[in-house]
Amino acid sequence: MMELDNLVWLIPVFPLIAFAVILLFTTRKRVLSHSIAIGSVVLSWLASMIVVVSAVLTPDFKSNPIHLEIPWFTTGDTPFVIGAQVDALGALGLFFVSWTVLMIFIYSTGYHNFGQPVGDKDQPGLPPQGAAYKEHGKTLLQPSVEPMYGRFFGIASLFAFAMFLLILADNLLTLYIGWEIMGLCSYLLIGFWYAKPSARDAAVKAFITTRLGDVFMLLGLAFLYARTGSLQYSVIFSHETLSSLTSQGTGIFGLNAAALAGLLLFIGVVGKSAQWPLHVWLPDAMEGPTPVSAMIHAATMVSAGVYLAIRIFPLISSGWETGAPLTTAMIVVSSIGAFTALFGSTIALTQRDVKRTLAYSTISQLGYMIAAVGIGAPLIAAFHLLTHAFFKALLFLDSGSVIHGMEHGQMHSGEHGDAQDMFRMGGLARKMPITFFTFFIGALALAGFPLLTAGFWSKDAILTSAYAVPGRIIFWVLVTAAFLTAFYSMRQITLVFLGKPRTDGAAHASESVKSMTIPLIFLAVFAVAIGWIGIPAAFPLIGGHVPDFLAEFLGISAEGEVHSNVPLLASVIVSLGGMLLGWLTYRSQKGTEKDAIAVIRPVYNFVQRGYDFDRLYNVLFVRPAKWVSEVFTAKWVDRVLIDGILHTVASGALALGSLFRKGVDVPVINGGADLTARGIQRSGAGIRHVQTGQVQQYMVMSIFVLVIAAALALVFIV
Amino acid sequence: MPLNLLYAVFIFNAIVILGSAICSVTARNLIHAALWMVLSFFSIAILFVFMGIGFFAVIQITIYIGAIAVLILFAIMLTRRSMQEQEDKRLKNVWVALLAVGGVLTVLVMTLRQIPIFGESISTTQVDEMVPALGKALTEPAQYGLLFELASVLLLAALIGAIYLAFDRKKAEGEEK
Amino acid sequence: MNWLIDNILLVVLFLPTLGALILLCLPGSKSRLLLWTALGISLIPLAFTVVMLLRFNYSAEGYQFMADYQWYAAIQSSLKLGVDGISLPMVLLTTLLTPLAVLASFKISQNLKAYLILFLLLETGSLGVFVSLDLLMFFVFWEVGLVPMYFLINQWGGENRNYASLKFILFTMTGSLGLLLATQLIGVVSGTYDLVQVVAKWNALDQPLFGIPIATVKTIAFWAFAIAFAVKVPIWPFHTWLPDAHTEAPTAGSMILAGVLLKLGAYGFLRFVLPFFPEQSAHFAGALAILATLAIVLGAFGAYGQKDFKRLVAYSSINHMGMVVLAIAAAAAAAGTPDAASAVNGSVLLMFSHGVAAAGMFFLVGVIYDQTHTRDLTRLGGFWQKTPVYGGILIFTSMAALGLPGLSGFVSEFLIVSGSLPVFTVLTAVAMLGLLFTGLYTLKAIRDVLHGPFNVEWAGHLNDISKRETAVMVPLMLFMIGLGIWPRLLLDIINAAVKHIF
Amino acid sequence: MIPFAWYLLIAAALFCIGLFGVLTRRSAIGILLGLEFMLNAVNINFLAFWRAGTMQAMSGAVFSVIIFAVAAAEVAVGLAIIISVYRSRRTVVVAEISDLKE
Repeated sequence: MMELDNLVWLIPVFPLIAFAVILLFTTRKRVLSHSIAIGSVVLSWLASMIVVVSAVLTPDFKSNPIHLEIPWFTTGDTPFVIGAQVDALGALGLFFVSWTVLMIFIYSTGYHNFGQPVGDKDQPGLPPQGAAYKEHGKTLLQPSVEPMYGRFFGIASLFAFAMFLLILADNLLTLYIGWEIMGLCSYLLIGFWYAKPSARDAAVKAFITTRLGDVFMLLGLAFLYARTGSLQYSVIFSHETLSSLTSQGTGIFGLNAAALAGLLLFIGVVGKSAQWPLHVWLPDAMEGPTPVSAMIHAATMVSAGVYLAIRIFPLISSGWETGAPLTTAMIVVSSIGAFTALFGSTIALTQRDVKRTLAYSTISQLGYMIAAVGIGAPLIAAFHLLTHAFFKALLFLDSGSVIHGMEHGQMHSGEHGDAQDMFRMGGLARKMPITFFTFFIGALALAGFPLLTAGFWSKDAILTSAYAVPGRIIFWVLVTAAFLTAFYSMRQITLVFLGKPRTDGAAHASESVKSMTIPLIFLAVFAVAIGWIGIPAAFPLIGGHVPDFLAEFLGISAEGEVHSNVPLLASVIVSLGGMLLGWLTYRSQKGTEKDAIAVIRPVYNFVQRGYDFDRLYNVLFVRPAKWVSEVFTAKWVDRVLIDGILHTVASGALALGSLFRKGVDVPVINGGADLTARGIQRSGAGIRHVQTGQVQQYMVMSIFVLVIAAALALVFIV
Repeated sequence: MPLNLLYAVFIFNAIVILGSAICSVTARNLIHAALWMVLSFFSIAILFVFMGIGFFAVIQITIYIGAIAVLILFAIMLTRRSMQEQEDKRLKNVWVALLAVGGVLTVLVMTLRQIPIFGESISTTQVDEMVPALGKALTEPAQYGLLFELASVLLLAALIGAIYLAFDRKKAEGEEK
Repeated sequence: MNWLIDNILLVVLFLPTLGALILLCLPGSKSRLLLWTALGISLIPLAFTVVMLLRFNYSAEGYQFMADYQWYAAIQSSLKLGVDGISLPMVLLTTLLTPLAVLASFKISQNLKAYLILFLLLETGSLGVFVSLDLLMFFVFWEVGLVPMYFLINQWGGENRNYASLKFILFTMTGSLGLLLATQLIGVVSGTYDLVQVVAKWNALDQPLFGIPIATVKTIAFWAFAIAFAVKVPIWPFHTWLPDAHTEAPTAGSMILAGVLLKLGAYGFLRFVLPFFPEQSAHFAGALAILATLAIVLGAFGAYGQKDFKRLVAYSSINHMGMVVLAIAAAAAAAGTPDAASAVNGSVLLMFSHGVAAAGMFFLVGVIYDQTHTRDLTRLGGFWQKTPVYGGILIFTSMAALGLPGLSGFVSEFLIVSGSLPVFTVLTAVAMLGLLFTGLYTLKAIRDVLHGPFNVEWAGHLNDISKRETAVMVPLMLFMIGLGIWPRLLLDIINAAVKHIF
Repeated sequence: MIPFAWYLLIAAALFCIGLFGVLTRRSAIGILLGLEFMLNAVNINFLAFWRAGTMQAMSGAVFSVIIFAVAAAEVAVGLAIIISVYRSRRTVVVAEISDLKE
C-alpha cells in the first residue's frame, strides 16, 4: 500500500497549492485561475477515487485502515504525533466530498458568468450588475463576469483543502485545523461580496457563531489532551483509554470524563452544523454566491460537524451498550438533533426565498443526523450524511440555476424584483427543463420519496433506529419533521416550476449554460442511486436480494436488528402524504403575495423570522457584549477606575508639590490679607468641586480597591 | 412561641428591615425616604427584642425614631422647596455603585463565614438584668467612664456647634444686608 | 573566525551600539544614507542569530555561547552572557524586528538621525535583557531599554504624546524600583550576581535575614519582582499605560514595543521569578492566574470596545500577553509535571508568535494611518476594493493574531490551554470567553477597515501597499505560516530548555 | 433560638444598602440617611456579638451606646450644616435671578 499512502497525503495538498498559486500570481487571469483550481480538484478527485476504490476492494479494510504519521512537536518528553488516516468512515467522507467539490467547482465557472463580457459598472466586492449591449438600437443588459473571479477560485480551493484535511486527519487537532480554516473560508466566501453590508454582517455572524462552538471545542480538545496525553483517534478511542476516561468523574453534572469531553466537542458540532441554538448564522449565510451555499451547506462545512459527531460517538456514548437506556450525553445530543429537525422544518415551511428554504431544510436534515448519532446509530447518520450531501448540493446548485435564469429573465424583460422569491416564479419547468428535472429528483430525495430516491433509504434507516429507542418521542418528532419536509419540498417545486409564470422575469427565464447543468445531472444520478448501497437486509420484499453494501463496508452488525414495519409505513405515508398535500395547497397559487398556509398572519410572520431568535440573541448577547466592552471595560474599568486612581494619586502628588512650593517659595509674610482672601476663595471652589459628587466617585473607587484586596486576602491568606 | 412561627416572624421582620431600607435609599422623594427609614429603624428595634435586649429596643426607638428621624424630617421640610428643586429625579452611578456594594457584600459574607461561632444560635430570652451592669460599666472610671465622658463632651460640642452654625450664619446674613 | 564564534553574543549585543556610533558620525541631512546604513547594520545581528540557531546544541543542558567579561569585580558583578532555549527565540525576535522597524520608518522625516540611533540603542537594551546572566547587568539593560522608548514616544509621537510617554515611564519606573531593591537584596545575600550561582545559593537559604523569617523576605522579594514584570507584560490592572503608549508611539516604535518590550516582562517571570522563588510562585500562582485571566478577558473586551484601530490592536496585546502569563502561572503551580512543560512551551512560543503578529498588525495600522491620517474605525470602510493586496495581508495577519490553526498562534494557544486546564480549570474556562472576543474584535477591525461600502472620503487618497511595505510584512508572514505548519522550528529549541528547567 | 448568622447577614445587607445610598444620593440629606443605615448595621453587629458571647464583658453594649450618642451628635451637626448651606445657597440662587433681571 506504499503508493496509496503517498496518494493520501497528496489529496489535500493539490488544492492548497492551487490556493497559493492563484492568490499569489493569477488573481487577474480568469482562465488560468479556474484551470488551476479545477485541475487541482480533479487531481484530488482522482486520488480520492483510487483510495476509495482500493479501500472498498480491500477485504479486511475495517481492521486495516490506511494510516501514516509523523511527530509534529515535543513538549517535555511527550511527542505530539499527527498523521493521515483513511478508515471506512473516512473513505465515505472522501467519496462524497471529492465528488461534490468537483461538481461545485465546475458549476462555479458557469455561475460566475465565465465567457461573458466585463460589466461597465461592476466593481470588486459587489455582485456583477450586467453588461450593456446594443441590439436593434435598444440598450439591453446581459450577464457580466464576476469581477473577483480568480479570488473566488483561490478561496474555494483553500476550502477544499481544509475539508480534505479534516476528512483525512488521524487526530482531533488536525481535524480542528481543517475545521477552523474552513471557518475562515466560509467567512471569506459568505462575505465574498464584502461591499454589501448584509453580506459583511452575515460573514461576521457566521464566523462568530461557529467560533463560539469552536472555543468550547478547543476546551474539549485541551481537556482530552490533558487527560489522555494524545488526540489520535487510535489512542483516544481505544478500549483502555475509553474505559479509563469513563471511570473518571468530573463533578460537572455528574458526567464522566469521556462524556464531558464528548459534550464539549459536541458544542463545536452544534456551531458548525448549525444546530439549535447556534443555528442563526446559516440562513444569513445565503448572502454568499450560490456555489458557496452549496459548498457550505451541503458538501463540506456543515457535514464536517456531523462527521465529527460520528467520530466522537465513542466519547458521547461512553458507558452505553446497545439496547440500554440512553446516557445523559446521548439524551442531550439526540434531543438537540430531534428538536432542530422539527424546528428547522417548520421555519422552512414559511420561507419565500428559494435559498433560505433550502438553508432551513439543511438545518433540519442535519438535526436528523445528529439525532441519529444521539440515539446510538452513528453509521446510519453517516449514511444520511452521504445521501444528503448529494441531494442537498444538487438542490442548492439547482436553486442557483433558477436564480440565474430568473435574473436573466429580469434583465431581458427589464423587470425589477427579488429574483429569489419563489412566489415571483412559477412555470419554470418549461423554460428550464434540465434544472426542473434535476431539482425534482433532488426534492423527491429530500422528501424521501419511497424506494426510488436516496433520501428514502437513509431517512428510513434513521426512523427505524429511532423507533427502537424506548419512549419513541424522538421517533414521533422525526416523523413530524419528515412530513413537513415532504410538504415544503413539494411547495417549492410547485411554486417554482409548475403553474403559470407569475412575473415577467419568470416568463422570460432561460435555461443555464452547460457548465452549470452538467454537474446537476451528475449529482442527480447520485441523489437517486447512492441510496441503493444501503438497503437493509431486513427490508420487506427486496431486502436481502440486494446486498447491503454499506453495512458491510462500515461494519454495522445487521443481526439482532428487527425491521419493524411501523417506521417504514410511517415514512412512506408522511412522504407521500406531505407531498400530495403540498401540491394540492400550492398548485393554484395566484399572485405574488399571498401564501396559502399563512392562516394566522402573526404566527406565520413569527415563524418566518425564525422564531425571532435573531432579535432574542441581539438583546441577550450582542448588546450586553457591546455594553460590557464599550462602556464597562473600555470606559469605566480602564478610564474611570484604574486611570482614575492613577490620576488621583498623581494630582495628590502634584498638590503636595505645589503646597510645598507655596509654603517655602511664597513666604507667608508676603501674603497679607489679599492672599488669605484668595485662599479662602480657592478653598470654597474646592468644596464646591467636592459637592458635585467627586467624593462619591472616589469612594466607589476606594471601595473597589478594598473589595479586591479583601477578596485576594481571603482567598490566598486565610 | 413555637419555633417555626418565631422564624416566620423573624424573617418577616428582616424583610421589612431590608425592604424599607432599600425603599429608603432609592425613594425619589426625600420625605418618603425618611419615612421608610423610620419604618426600618422600628423593625430594627424589634430585632433587638428578638435578641432579648429590650432595653436597646427602647433606646433605638427613642433616639433614632424619636430624635434623629424627627430631626431629619424637620430638616427636610424646612428646606423642602429648594431641596426638591435640587434633588435630581434620578440616582447617579447606580450600576457602578451596585457593583461596588455587591462586592462589599460578597467580601463581608465571605469574612463572616469564617467567624468560629457562625453556626450558633442566640436565645430570645430577655436579659434585662444586664442593664444595671451596663450602667455601672458606663460610669465606673475603671471601665468605660472616660469614654462616656467623651461622648457627653461630643454631644455638648455638637449642640453648641449646631446652634452656632444655624444661628451665626443667619446673623451674618442680616448684617450684610 | 574562532574569536567571532566565542564572542558571538557580545558581538550581537553591541553591534547595534556600534552602529549608533557610526550613525552619529554621518551627516544628518542625507536621510537615504542614514536609513540604509541603519538597515544594513541591524541585519548583521540577525545573521549572527541565525548562525547561533544553526549551531545550537539541542541536547545540552544549561546555557550556550557563554562568555564572561570582567566588569565590576568589587561587587562580584561581571558581564556574563549566554542563551538557552528560552532566550534564543527572544533574541531572534529582537534581531528580526529591529531591521523591519527601520524599514518601516522610511517615511520619518523629522530628526531621522536621532530616531535611528534610538532604535539601535533600544535593540541593545532589549538584547541585553535576554542574554545577560548577571542580575545587575540584567537590571542595567532593563533600564537602558526604557530611555530610548521614552524619547521615541515623546519626540515622534502623536498629539497626546507627553501624557503617554510620562505614563509609560512612570509605570515602568515604579515597577523597577522594587526590582532594584530586590536585586540588591538577592545580590548582597548571595554574595554574587551570577544567575546560575544565585539560583543555588538563594534557594538554599533557610536562616532568618535581618531578624525577619526567610519566608517573609522571599515573599516580599517575590512581589517586588512580580510587580516589576507584571507592569511590563502588562497584566491587569497595570495595563493602562499600554494603549496610550501604543496609540501615541510612531509605527515602528509600536512594532518594537509590542514585539519585544512586552516580552521582557514575561521573560523575567520565566527566567527569574520561577527559578528564584519556586515556593512563593506556586503559592501565589492563583493570584497571578486570576490577574492573567482578567487581562485576557478584559483585554479582549477592551479591544472590542475601541473605535481607534491602533488602540484595538494595543488591547489585543494585553489579551494575548494574558495568555502567556496564565501559562506561566500554571507552570508555577504545577512545576515538574507534563502540564507545566506544555504550558511553558506554549507561553514561549506564544511570546514569539505574538511578537511577530502584533508587530505586523501595528505596521499595517501604520500603513493605513500614513494615507488617511486617521485611525478612527468609523471613518474607514470598504478599503478592500482599492487595496486588494493590503486587504489580503491584513486578513492573513489578523488571522495569525487570532490564533487560526495553521498559523503561528494556534499551536501555542493549544499548548497553553491544555497545560493550564488541569491546573486552573475554572480560570482557563473563563479565559475562553476572552478567546471568543478575540474573534469578535479581530473581525470588527477587518469589517470596519476592509468591508462594507467604500467611504468616498478617501477616494483618490488611497494606494495599495507599496513594495517597501510589503517587504516589511513578508518575513513576518513567513514566520507566521512557517511556525503554524511546522512548530518544531522553534519548539525543539524551546523544549530543549524547558525539559531541563521545568 | 435564632441562628446567629441571620443577624450578621441582616447587618451586612443593611450596611450595603446604606453604602449604596451614600454612593448614589445626590443630596447631602440623602447621603446622611444612608449613613444612618450603616451606623445601625454596625450597631446590630455589636449587639449580636455581645449577646452571642457570655455577656460578661460589657464592651459591645457600651460601644453600641456610644454609637447612639455619636449618631445623634452627627445628625445634629450635619443637619445644622446642611440648613446653613441651604440658606446661603438660596440667597445665591436669588442673587442670580436678580442678576438676570438687570
